[in-house]
Amino acid sequence: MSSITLRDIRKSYANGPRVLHGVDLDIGDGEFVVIVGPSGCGKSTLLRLIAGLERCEDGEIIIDGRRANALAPQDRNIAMIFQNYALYPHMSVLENIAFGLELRKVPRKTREARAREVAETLQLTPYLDRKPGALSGGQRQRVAMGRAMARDTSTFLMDEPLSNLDNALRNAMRTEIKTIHQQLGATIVFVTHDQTEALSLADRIAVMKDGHLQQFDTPAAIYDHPVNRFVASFLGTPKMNFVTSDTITGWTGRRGVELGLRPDTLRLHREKPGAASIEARLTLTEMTGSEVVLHCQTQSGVMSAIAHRGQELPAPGDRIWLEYDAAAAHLFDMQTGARV
Amino acid sequence: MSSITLRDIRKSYANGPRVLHGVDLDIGDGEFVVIVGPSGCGKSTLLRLIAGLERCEDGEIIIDGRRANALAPQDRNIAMIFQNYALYPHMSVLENIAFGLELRKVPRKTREARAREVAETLQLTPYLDRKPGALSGGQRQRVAMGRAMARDTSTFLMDEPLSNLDNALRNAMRTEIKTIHQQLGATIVFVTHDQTEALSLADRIAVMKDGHLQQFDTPAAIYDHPVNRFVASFLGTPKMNFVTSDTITGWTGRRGVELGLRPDTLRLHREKPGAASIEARLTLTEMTGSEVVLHCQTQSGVMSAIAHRGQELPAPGDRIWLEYDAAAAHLFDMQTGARV
Amino acid sequence: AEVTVEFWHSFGGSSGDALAEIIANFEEANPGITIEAEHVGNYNDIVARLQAAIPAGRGPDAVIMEVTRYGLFADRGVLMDLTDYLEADPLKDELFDFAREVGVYEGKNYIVPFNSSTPVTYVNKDIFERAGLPEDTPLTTYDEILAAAQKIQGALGDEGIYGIAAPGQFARWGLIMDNDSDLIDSVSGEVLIDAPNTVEAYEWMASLVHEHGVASADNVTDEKTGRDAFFAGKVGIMLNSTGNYRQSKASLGDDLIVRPLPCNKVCAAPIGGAGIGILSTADAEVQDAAYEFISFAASAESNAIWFAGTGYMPINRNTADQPLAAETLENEPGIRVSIEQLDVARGRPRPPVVTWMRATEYDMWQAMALGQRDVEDTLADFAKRTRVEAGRVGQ
Amino acid sequence: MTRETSARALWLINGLTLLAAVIFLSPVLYSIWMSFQTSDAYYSGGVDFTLRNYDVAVGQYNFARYLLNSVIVSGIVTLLGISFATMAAFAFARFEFRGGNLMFGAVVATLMIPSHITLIPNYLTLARAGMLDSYAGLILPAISSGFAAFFLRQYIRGIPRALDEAAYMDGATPLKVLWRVIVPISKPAIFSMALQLFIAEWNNYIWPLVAISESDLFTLQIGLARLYRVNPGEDVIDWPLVMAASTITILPVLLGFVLVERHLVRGITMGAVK
Amino acid sequence: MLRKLTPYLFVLPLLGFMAVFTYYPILQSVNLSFREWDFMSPTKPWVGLDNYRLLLTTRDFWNSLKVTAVFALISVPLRLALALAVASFLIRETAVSRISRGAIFLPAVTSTVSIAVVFSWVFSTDYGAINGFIALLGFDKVPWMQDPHLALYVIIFVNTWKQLGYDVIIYTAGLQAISMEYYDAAAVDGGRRFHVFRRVTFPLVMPTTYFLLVISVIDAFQVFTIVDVMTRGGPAGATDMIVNMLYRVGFTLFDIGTGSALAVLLFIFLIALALVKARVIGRRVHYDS
Ligand SMILES: Nc1ncnc2c1ncn2[C@@H]1O[C@H](COP(=O)(O)OP(=O)(O)OP(=O)(O)O)[C@@H](O)[C@H]1O
Ligand SMILES: Nc1ncnc2c1ncn2[C@@H]1O[C@H](COP(=O)(O)OP(=O)(O)OP(=O)(O)O)[C@@H](O)[C@H]1O
Ligand SMILES: [Mg+2]
Ligand SMILES: [Mg+2]
Repeated sequence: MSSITLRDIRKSYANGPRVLHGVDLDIGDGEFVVIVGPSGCGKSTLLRLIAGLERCEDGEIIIDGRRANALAPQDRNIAMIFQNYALYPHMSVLENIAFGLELRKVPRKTREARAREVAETLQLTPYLDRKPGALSGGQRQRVAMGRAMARDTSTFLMDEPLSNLDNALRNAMRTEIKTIHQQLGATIVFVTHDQTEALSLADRIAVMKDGHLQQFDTPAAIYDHPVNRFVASFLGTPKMNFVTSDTITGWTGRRGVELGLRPDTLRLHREKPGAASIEARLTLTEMTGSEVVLHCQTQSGVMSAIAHRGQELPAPGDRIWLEYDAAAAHLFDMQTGARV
Repeated sequence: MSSITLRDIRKSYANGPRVLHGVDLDIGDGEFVVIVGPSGCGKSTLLRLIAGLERCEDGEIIIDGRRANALAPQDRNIAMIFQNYALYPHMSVLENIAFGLELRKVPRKTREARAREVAETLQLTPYLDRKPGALSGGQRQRVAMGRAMARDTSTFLMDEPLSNLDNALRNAMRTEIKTIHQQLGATIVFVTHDQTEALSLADRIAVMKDGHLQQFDTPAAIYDHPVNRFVASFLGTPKMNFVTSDTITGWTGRRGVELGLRPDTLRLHREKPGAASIEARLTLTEMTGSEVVLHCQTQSGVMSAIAHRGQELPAPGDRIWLEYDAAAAHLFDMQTGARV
Repeated sequence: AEVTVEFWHSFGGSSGDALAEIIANFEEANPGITIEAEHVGNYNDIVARLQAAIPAGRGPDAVIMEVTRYGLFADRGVLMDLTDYLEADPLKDELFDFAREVGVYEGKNYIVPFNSSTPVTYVNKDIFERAGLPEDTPLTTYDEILAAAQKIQGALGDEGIYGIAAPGQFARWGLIMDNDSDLIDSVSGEVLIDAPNTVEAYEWMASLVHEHGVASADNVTDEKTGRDAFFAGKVGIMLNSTGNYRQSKASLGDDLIVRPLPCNKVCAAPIGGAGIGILSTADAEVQDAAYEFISFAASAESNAIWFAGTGYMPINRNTADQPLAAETLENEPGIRVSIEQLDVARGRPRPPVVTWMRATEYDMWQAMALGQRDVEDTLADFAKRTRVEAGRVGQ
Repeated sequence: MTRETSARALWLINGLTLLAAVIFLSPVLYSIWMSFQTSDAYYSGGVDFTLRNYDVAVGQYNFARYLLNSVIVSGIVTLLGISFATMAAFAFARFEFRGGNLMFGAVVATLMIPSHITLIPNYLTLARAGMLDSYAGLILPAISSGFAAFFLRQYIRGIPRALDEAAYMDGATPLKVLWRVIVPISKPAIFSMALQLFIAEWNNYIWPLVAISESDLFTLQIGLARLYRVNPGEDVIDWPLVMAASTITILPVLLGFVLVERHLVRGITMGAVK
Repeated sequence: MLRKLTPYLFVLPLLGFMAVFTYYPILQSVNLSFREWDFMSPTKPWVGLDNYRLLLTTRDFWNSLKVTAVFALISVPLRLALALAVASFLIRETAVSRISRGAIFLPAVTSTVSIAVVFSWVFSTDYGAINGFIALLGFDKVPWMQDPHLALYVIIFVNTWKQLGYDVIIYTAGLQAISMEYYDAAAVDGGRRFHVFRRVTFPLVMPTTYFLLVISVIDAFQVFTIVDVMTRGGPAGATDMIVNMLYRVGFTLFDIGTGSALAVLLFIFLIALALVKARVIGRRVHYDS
């Protein structure tokens, strides 16, 4: 049983400006919540507040229904995985994993048995006697995970645990975390600034910017109905294209708005099509496997589109038309950026 | 003018096993070559050999038509960007960028002007007076780039320059590097273990494994005609699925081979289709934006497929069929892994 | 011709000033000679400097050497024999007997005394009065001294006042001589450390500290503390060098009384201080000049300046006639005591082993005075080792 | 770690800490206090303030000159010592060369040598070279510090090699790499070693005693020792004067420390930027 | 080829000076240790191992070896433990911490002679500040420097007091270099203060400890001035450190041969110690993060 509720959390560091400006968050038991946002937006701070490593000057932190503002980290029974793992370099993998239990005075036998068990599920058994220095990045990551899992808790905070891994490992670990979440039924708060990670892992995503919570919803909802331009642009690769309605010749819809067009919704034409479209000049193509990303210059700025490799592709410099579906476009207020 | 030719390069470190086993590589003037391969395969070693930071015990390094084996790094006129940037922590951004010119006795005025110019293109002007310690990862990366660009050279070696960046920055920097390459007409040798990077950047890709060069060809050729199972599996996200021909019911083609099926070529069916297909049980879905990655369990092991979000998707646990095009499958020898 | 004499000495402070004055007078009187004087440090520092300098041939031309420790240097031919100079010098007859004797090693003269001192008995009159002791309480025998010390201790011990300061090495030697013995026989060179009278003397001295508790153990491990305590009015009796007279006077004023050393069995006192020797490596011309200076420094005029300016004793019979010295004697009755004592003063033995013996004696004394080792055993052992060592360095 | 301590407790802790510091320092403070007493007051236990001791130390004993000498000698020893040590440390840390390990071992071995062993041979050497009684004679034997070389080598090994390599790629020679890259990054370590060299030389006693006879070349320690090391049993020590001289020897070093403390503490183990 | 020569050029100044001013004197010492010499005689007769034999049979030698060993065994751990404790306490960069660190550092730069003199008074039995305080509390005076069992501890105390500041500075730097993340991780995992110190701080600051260990052991074998001033090796040899004996034998007794032999033995002993230490501790302290 572990739910976390944040009420109007405000936080500034000593002699610093305010970092969090009243954040509200309701995290249910067993939920996988991912916090995303650009660097410096306050993600780690939020996590550290939940962990008890920082204190907030305002607002309430409620863990399992009890106000936890004054609880020391030791007393919150939360496990945390740090951005750089914070593995103890002088302890073996086994000791690292068992250390949390050692600190809680679990007898040696019991804690080692538990650590071995955890190591087994993480396929770390062959490395139990090694020091972290002798592990690869992915192995270290798993040790960090193991350290959290060994703890007898069902609340996990993870601060960009995958950010130091290469792509392949990152994908593998993602699957692993998801599996663990389902197996343990744990509540997980996961910080990342990688949107692919966020989308693929989260039950709900909290998008932050400059210490403000922008949107807190399911991945699909956030991807399909971003509440503002920032959220829209933050999620999705390649990034959503934004076009001011006024620059589109033949635009008939609402005026004074920005259209958000996801690259994969654009269709490429060598000739001006009948449907609504934007004229562009191809500047660069980027192959990414089965698809090709087209970078184009248009009247409304740089836009990107996606084409399949099967297609016959234009060459850089060619004039093309990008057909879009005005109904599927996201519309944002030019001034406020809010969805209209 | 800068071409680089490697002839039968062999290299071992002191008291270590052989790291490179006779590598041949012909890099033309102005070409963008990306070296990929798993960790420890010798990518960095190869780069360092070209740079002159290591000496090979066998083979020839020819730069601009001249044998360069015995030249000191200072004398090769090559710029290099290091994996961790290797920015001088005690120098400001401006000094870092100008340092190469300073060492070559360029007068202060000239070199600062040049450094400012480079900083401008990299949008580093606001940070010129900062020390690297006060920069974000992406900014550091650009400084490292600037340091190389300021140098009056047209050969650049880059050792995983993007590996420490978050996704968004990585994408941005990718475009930037590509643009620079085109503007300067520079010869670039770029090491990465990220295949997306390799595909989108390279004129030609060199795929390495365990100190052997596997394939050296254009991205399209490598993606579409990998010479072996290793190359095939290394490029493409999600990874290519491999299925042993013998486990496929109704397989009519050549026997004793493995089929390589790229996830995006598989089509999803709720009912067994008429065409060739593999029966599977959906275990996990991962949303990645406009697409969904489906992880399935089949008779031939775990496979992944891609579906669009628009589609109505099965739920985990559902039985599905993955239709494939036998003609488009890559076939590899079961023993040697070579393409057949 | 111009001659420069390089001269190492050990005097700073007011002594240094007096020496400088003598040198200036000398140079004025001898225009061709320059004395390049250098204050090296204490006697030990001079030895360390010499030790490094001699093999390098960089020694000075003249050097101050402590009176018990020049023997080795004489023995090894580092110091030149000054007998002929002295024989030809009227100074010879002006010097007190003790002063002449001090510079003789194995029948030859190696140094000419410059600064001499001898231990005397210092008494704090105020403490005596408060303890109910008359000013002229007899302090001639060991028993009398102990009795006085005990009286003081009994009366004023609660105030942190001690009866007596534990004797320093110089005074110990004097007390042994007063008991009609010595550490090494000055004539025969025989080791007397375990002689019955020596043992008796040590037993008495040690008992002051560990048996009777009339002297502070601090003084045993650090001789300075006894002196500082006396200056501070915390000690009734102190046996110490005349060199402490000025500070004692300054600290205690009229409460200071100076008495001769005790005469337990005989009256005797050791001569301390140092003399100036000439290095045999110096050029003949320089040696001549150096001797000129030595002679000048020991003359009545110079000695008067020295005597008046420092706490050291006159070495020249005519010194007292000098106006400056006469005036000092007039004003400082305490000094007269020590001068009168010179009649019984004599030099101490100075064979090479003395250096070793003196260095080791501290340790032995500590062990005995602090009651850690039996006196007789200690001295027997000490004597044995000294004999061995004498055999080693004597060859 | 208590993450929050009440303001009052903090005051209390700070107060107690400072009190402890004062008690810790009391012997030094007492000696400074004493240096302002007349010697009569000192012996009689009274209080009588005077600046005479400083006057005497500086006037009669030329302590100003000794101070200058000490600063010059310790300064040059530190400068040369740290330079040579840094150069050697760089070579030991970054180059593989024949005999390198052996030489490093030989350097480390010198850490254990008491200075008394080298005294006489060094005196002979310098006498032969005619360098006694000169600044050179004071400086030369003191400038090879095995310890600094050892420590700096360990430190430099912790600096990513990629920084050197980047500089080589930028066209630097080894000397340039050392001077423009390694030295600036090693500043805290170099500072702490320099401080140690400086202190050691500042307190050096036996060598200057032996090597210098020219009183114009005396260092502070020799000057101080001449006040303190008087002939036992014969001369009386003027303690307040000694303490005044001793205070003079402390002050400049203390001043120097205050200036560099930040650098020292800011991380003798500070690494380079990733 | 200049490239090959480079490292040699870099080590040349250091090794050149060492050769002249350190190695050559050591060779000299080794040579002299087989001879008899009083530094004045023109001849230095060869006496073989006599000097060593003499040394090994004197009580003084074994005594000073023992004294030095006891000194090292007590003072080294004491210095390190105290310094670590103080550095941990003053770890934060507040004004009070900085002032206190500065205060603690002051003795390190103060002339050893004046420190020794001041402490001679402080520990004086009858006139000393400490006994004054003890007497005030109504206890008996303690004969600090007269009791052979106490004198060495007094020397250890004074030496520790003098050296502590340097150790604290180095430890402070070492502690500050430990990433806060480890403490955060331990806090979340439920660590109580002491446990975390023992299991996290202490091991992580081990490289610094090792460094200080090397320094303080070297120091312990070279302590001279404090002993020379405060006790001159007494009482009854209780504080007679090896270097004090070396000074006595070589510089006041003029026995250069025996003095050199003593120096050579000390040197061999220290090198052996260093090797053992490197073996035992060296491999345990290096982590790559
Ligand atoms: N200890 C601190 N003292 C002062 N300011 C801090 C401290 N830690 C963080 N900040 C500031 O607070 C803001 C939020 O920091 P935080 O670490 O929460 O960002 P983040 O979202 O985790 O960023 P990143 O993605 O780079 O990790 C930043 O502006 C940062 O500079
Ligand atoms: N200095 C060295 N001494 C000994 N072995 C080394 C050294 N540098 C690298 N190696 C070894 O050489 C092999 C190739 O290393 P290299 O750094 O070239 O790999 P890489 O392909 O760049 O790997 P990564 O992607 O992890 O950077 C590895 O097995 C490595 O352990
Ligand atoms: Mg963060
Ligand atoms: Mg690499």
